[in-house]
Amino acid sequence: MITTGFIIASAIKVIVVVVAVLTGCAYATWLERKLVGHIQHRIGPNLAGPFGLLQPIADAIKLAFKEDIVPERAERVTYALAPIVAFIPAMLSFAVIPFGDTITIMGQQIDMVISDLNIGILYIFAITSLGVYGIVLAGWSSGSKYSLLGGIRSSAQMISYEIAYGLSIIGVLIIAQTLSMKELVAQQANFFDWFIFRQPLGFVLFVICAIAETNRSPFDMPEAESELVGGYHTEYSSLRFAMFFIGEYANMITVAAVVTTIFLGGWQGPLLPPVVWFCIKVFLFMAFYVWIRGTLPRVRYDQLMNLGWKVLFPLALLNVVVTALIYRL
Amino acid sequence: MIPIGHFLILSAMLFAVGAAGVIISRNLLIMLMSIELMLNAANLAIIAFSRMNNIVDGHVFVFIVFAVAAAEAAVGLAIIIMIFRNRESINADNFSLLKR
Amino acid sequence: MEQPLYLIPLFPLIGFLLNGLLLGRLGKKTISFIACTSVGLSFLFGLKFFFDLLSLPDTARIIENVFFTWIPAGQFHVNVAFLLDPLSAVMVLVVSGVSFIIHIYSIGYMHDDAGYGRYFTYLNLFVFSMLMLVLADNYLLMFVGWEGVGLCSYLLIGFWFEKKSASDAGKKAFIVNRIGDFGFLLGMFIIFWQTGSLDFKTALDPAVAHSVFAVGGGMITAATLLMFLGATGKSAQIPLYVWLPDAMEGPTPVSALIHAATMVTAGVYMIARSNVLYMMAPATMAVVAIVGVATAIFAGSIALAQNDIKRVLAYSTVSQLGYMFTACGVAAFSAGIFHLMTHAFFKALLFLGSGSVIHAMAGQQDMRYMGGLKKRMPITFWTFLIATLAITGIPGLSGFFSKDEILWKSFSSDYGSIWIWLIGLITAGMTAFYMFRLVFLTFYGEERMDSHTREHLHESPKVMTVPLSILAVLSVIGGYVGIPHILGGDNRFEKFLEPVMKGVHHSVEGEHALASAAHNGSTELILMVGSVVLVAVFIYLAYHFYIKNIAAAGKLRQRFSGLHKIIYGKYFVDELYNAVIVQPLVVGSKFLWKIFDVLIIDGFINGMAVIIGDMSTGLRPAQSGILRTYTTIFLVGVIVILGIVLIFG
Amino acid sequence: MLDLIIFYFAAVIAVGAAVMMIMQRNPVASVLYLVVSLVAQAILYVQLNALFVGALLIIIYTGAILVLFLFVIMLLNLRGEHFGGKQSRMGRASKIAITVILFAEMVAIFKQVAIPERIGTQAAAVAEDFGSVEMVASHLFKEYLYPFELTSILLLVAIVGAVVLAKRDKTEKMEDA
Repeated sequence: MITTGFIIASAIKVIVVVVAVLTGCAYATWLERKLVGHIQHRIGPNLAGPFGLLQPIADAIKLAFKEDIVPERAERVTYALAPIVAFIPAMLSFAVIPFGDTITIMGQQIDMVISDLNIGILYIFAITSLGVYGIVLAGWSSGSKYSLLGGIRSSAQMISYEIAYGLSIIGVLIIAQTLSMKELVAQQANFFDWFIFRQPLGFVLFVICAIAETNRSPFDMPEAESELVGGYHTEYSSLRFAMFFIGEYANMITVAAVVTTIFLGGWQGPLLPPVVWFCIKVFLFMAFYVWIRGTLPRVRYDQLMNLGWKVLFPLALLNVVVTALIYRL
Repeated sequence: MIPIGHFLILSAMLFAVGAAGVIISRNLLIMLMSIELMLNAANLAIIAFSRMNNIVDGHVFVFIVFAVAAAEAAVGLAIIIMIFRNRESINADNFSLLKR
Repeated sequence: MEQPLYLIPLFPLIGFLLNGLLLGRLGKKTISFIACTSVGLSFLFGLKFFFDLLSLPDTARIIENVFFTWIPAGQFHVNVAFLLDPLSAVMVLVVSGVSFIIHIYSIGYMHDDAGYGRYFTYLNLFVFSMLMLVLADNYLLMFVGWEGVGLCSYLLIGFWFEKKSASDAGKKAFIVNRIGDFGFLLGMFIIFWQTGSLDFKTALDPAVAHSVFAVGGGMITAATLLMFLGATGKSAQIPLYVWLPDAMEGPTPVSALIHAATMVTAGVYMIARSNVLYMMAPATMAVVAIVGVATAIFAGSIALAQNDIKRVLAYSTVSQLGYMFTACGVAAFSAGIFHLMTHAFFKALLFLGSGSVIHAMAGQQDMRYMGGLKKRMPITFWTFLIATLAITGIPGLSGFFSKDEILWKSFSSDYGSIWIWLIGLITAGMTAFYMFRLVFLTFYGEERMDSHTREHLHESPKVMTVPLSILAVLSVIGGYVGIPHILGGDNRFEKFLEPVMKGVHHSVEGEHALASAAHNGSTELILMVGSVVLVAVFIYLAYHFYIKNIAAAGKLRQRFSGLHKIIYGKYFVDELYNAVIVQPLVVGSKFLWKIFDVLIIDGFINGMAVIIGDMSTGLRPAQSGILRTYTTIFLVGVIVILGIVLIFG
Repeated sequence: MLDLIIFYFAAVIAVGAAVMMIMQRNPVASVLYLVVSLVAQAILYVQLNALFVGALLIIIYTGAILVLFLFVIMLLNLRGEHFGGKQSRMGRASKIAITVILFAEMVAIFKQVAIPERIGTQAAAVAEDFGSVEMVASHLFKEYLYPFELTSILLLVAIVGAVVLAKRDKTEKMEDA
């Protein structure tokens, strides 16, 4: 069952994915700064390398050399643990995302997915639900009121949005009858079979909730700079801060990948190789993320909660009911 | 292959640890967590038996235990909030209103 | 023959439900329309079934209507079923007819009362219960009606419950009746125990009765005596008559309907119904006759000295009921029923007339403040006079025939005796005296009321006087259904009831009875003339004392002041009951309270409390209030249970 | 073999984290240890072919219930409340003894109740889809529909109860203000 080839292939896949995601994170920051700059009629980073392409590396070096400050009133162990806890779940989610079709190398059938769990989507939800711990613990252990407020906001926000988040893809599941990511992609072979067309409301809800889950503008309550200084990572500096930073972008990439897989046909596409299609879609969704950040103002905390419980949650339920009625009756 | 007995003994162990938490800890929150732990120990035993007898009903049972645990946690935490508001403490030993 | 007899009580029930459930939501007109129409329909259906009954041959005059099985418990089987035979037909007509008239009258009488809707609700419930009572085909269903009328009586006596005397009177009536009901119930039990059935058809079948009871045996005597106790309660006989005079606290039409015409006759009806059993218990018959005649003279004598117009009539009622029981006691059941019927007419009329007077006098009931009303209220006066003549037994009016028949039967029957006859005769004289005293004090002489009331005096409205007139007509002609043979009639009433009186042997041999009547014809005539003369004498005496020579009455009162005091004080029976029954109870209760309750029971309880308190003090440290201690103990308990399971399981 | 290694690994983490959980002063650390213990247990669930329930364990417990605990801890700002004097050593020892006895009894009960010849061995192979979402769901919505619906009522009641309990009275609020 478990062959050497399988182990080697898996290890290679893991390494490739980790490296790719980390690089992706780095260049996501570049992408964001560049795009936001253009949205705001600025140029954005342009000094480090061509088009400022080396800017992420410069940032990384700068962060690495900063002094690592631990506040006096912090709970040291937790304080140290929090960035890691925030970072790891983001990476773990990639385990079930298929980024390409099955290929054959040296007589080995290799799935372009680290692990094709038959409960893939549940796995993703389980892992993302752990993501909140990083923020909450960071907020709590810093011993600062701004951090604490960020942590409290985060825990409430993420628990609240997780419900609509989960419900919004139930419609897809009702149609697809599977929880396996691979299966989902397979069912979107035709362009018009993409679930974005079959579940438009579900897609909108999912995207909104995903933005909230990743604490991105306009739902970046836990770290709202103008109110909470820096929210849960106010007290963090140096590499610990970098981990939060990478964690956030890794989360964004995860979400983009999940959206791509569930709604946008995954790696399916004409002419180009599947992996390229996958990257293009993820890239476009990341650009969409940045676009939203550049466009929408941050909502107030109570508005956020109202939106989550009184609009998104009922709509998600409605979506489930309507889908069930249409497809299963 | 793992004998089912291993799981059962592990479950008993977790349950005993949870019980110890309830009787030893003075912190209401930890007591509540210990109760959650005991529930999960029971869940593990149920899952193990379910596997042993090749019937999936145990999973349903565990599902319902989850719901009960969630309800219990919600109400328990609300009670703790209430107690803390009134007494500024969550030390279980502080709440005796009875004469010694 | 099957007929939908349930139609008779159905309408009052509907009226009761309508008025009761919509209480306070209907206008007065609607209420009275519902109430009167329902009773009127009852009467019409009663009439229809009565004629159906008449169309049947003499021996088969029974209409039945089995509704459903009420209690099927082993051998105990009771139907809700109705039975219309000549006896109940008479009762149905009297009840529904008189009720209807009184309902109409009440529209006028109760017009300004706040409890208008409640009044008619109760009244309809009463009519329903009473019809159940008389139509029932078994003792249990009859008992239901019996209790129902008791309840209504209680409700209506205490109708003006804000008045303490009224609510007290209601309670008194209820409690006294309860004593009687207890007897009735026990009697019923004995009957069921012995005959195995409560159905009239079975239990009152002479063949069955003779097969299970010995004539004059202890069991039948006990049963009949107990049932007679029930009758004394309901029909206000010695010793349970005390509630009826107090019942006058209710509205006057209620007194007329319930406490004169219908409900109080339930006892008589019940005994007449059970004649088969009573005829088998000669001792009981003697008791019935003696109690009846004693009540008659006793109540009559009290009535002589009362000043309250309704109270006089109340004692008169008790006295007349005594007559009916006397008739039953001497085995002249049909005579009793006959008197019941005529009495219903004229006593209802008397009460309604007095009501009319009270109405005009703005609530004044004391005759000493009346007088001279003859000119003021002519219709009331004339109808009242007719009723008075009827009750005193003036020949040609209804009371004459019925009363005379009772007197004659008490003289001539095998069960009667000359003494009973004599007392009855004296009572008749007393009746004449106090009734005319009433008439003279109220309607003749000078007007003794105050000026305000005098200006207020008026004849009652039509809605009250028309019922009076109807009853007056009935009082006159009511007796003609039972003209005795001696006066050329053929006593059709008695013949009509004959099929029901299965226990009366001489009616079985009807020819013989006729012959014996003819044989004693001259005696009967002499007695009849004698009683008429006596009555005339007493009327003259009343005239003498209360019109011609008013001072003489006062002098007489002075001379026999002791006697007067006793009579005026109603022989102090209420006080006697109070002293003999109520006071010992109170003293005994006080003793039990002070000694038994406080010392022994409370001491025991307090002692227990002290012991438990001490024990608790010892155990209290276990209840530390510390959560962890509790959970630890709980866990130890779990361990013990698991250990037991492991060791013994 | 690999299975057994994973089992022991997960079991040790589960029990160890549980023990650490009850030993902590700091409730936040307790919560974290419980999270670790539960994740380890989820691995054990997977080993028992209970994939769906295992995922639920993570989603419901770590994703919601324990976050709620953390949320409450933060809301109350409990920062290592000092619980006064130490407990007597005898008391603690006796309590530990009680739990040990409990454990021993439970093991004995399992040995008695579970069929001995089966308890020592791996259970027979089960169907491919044993414990899958579809299988559990079909049981849940067919055989156990009423208990399932009752759970929803239970949760509703719990929500209402929690809201009522935790909500400040209006009068209380005015005093605060």
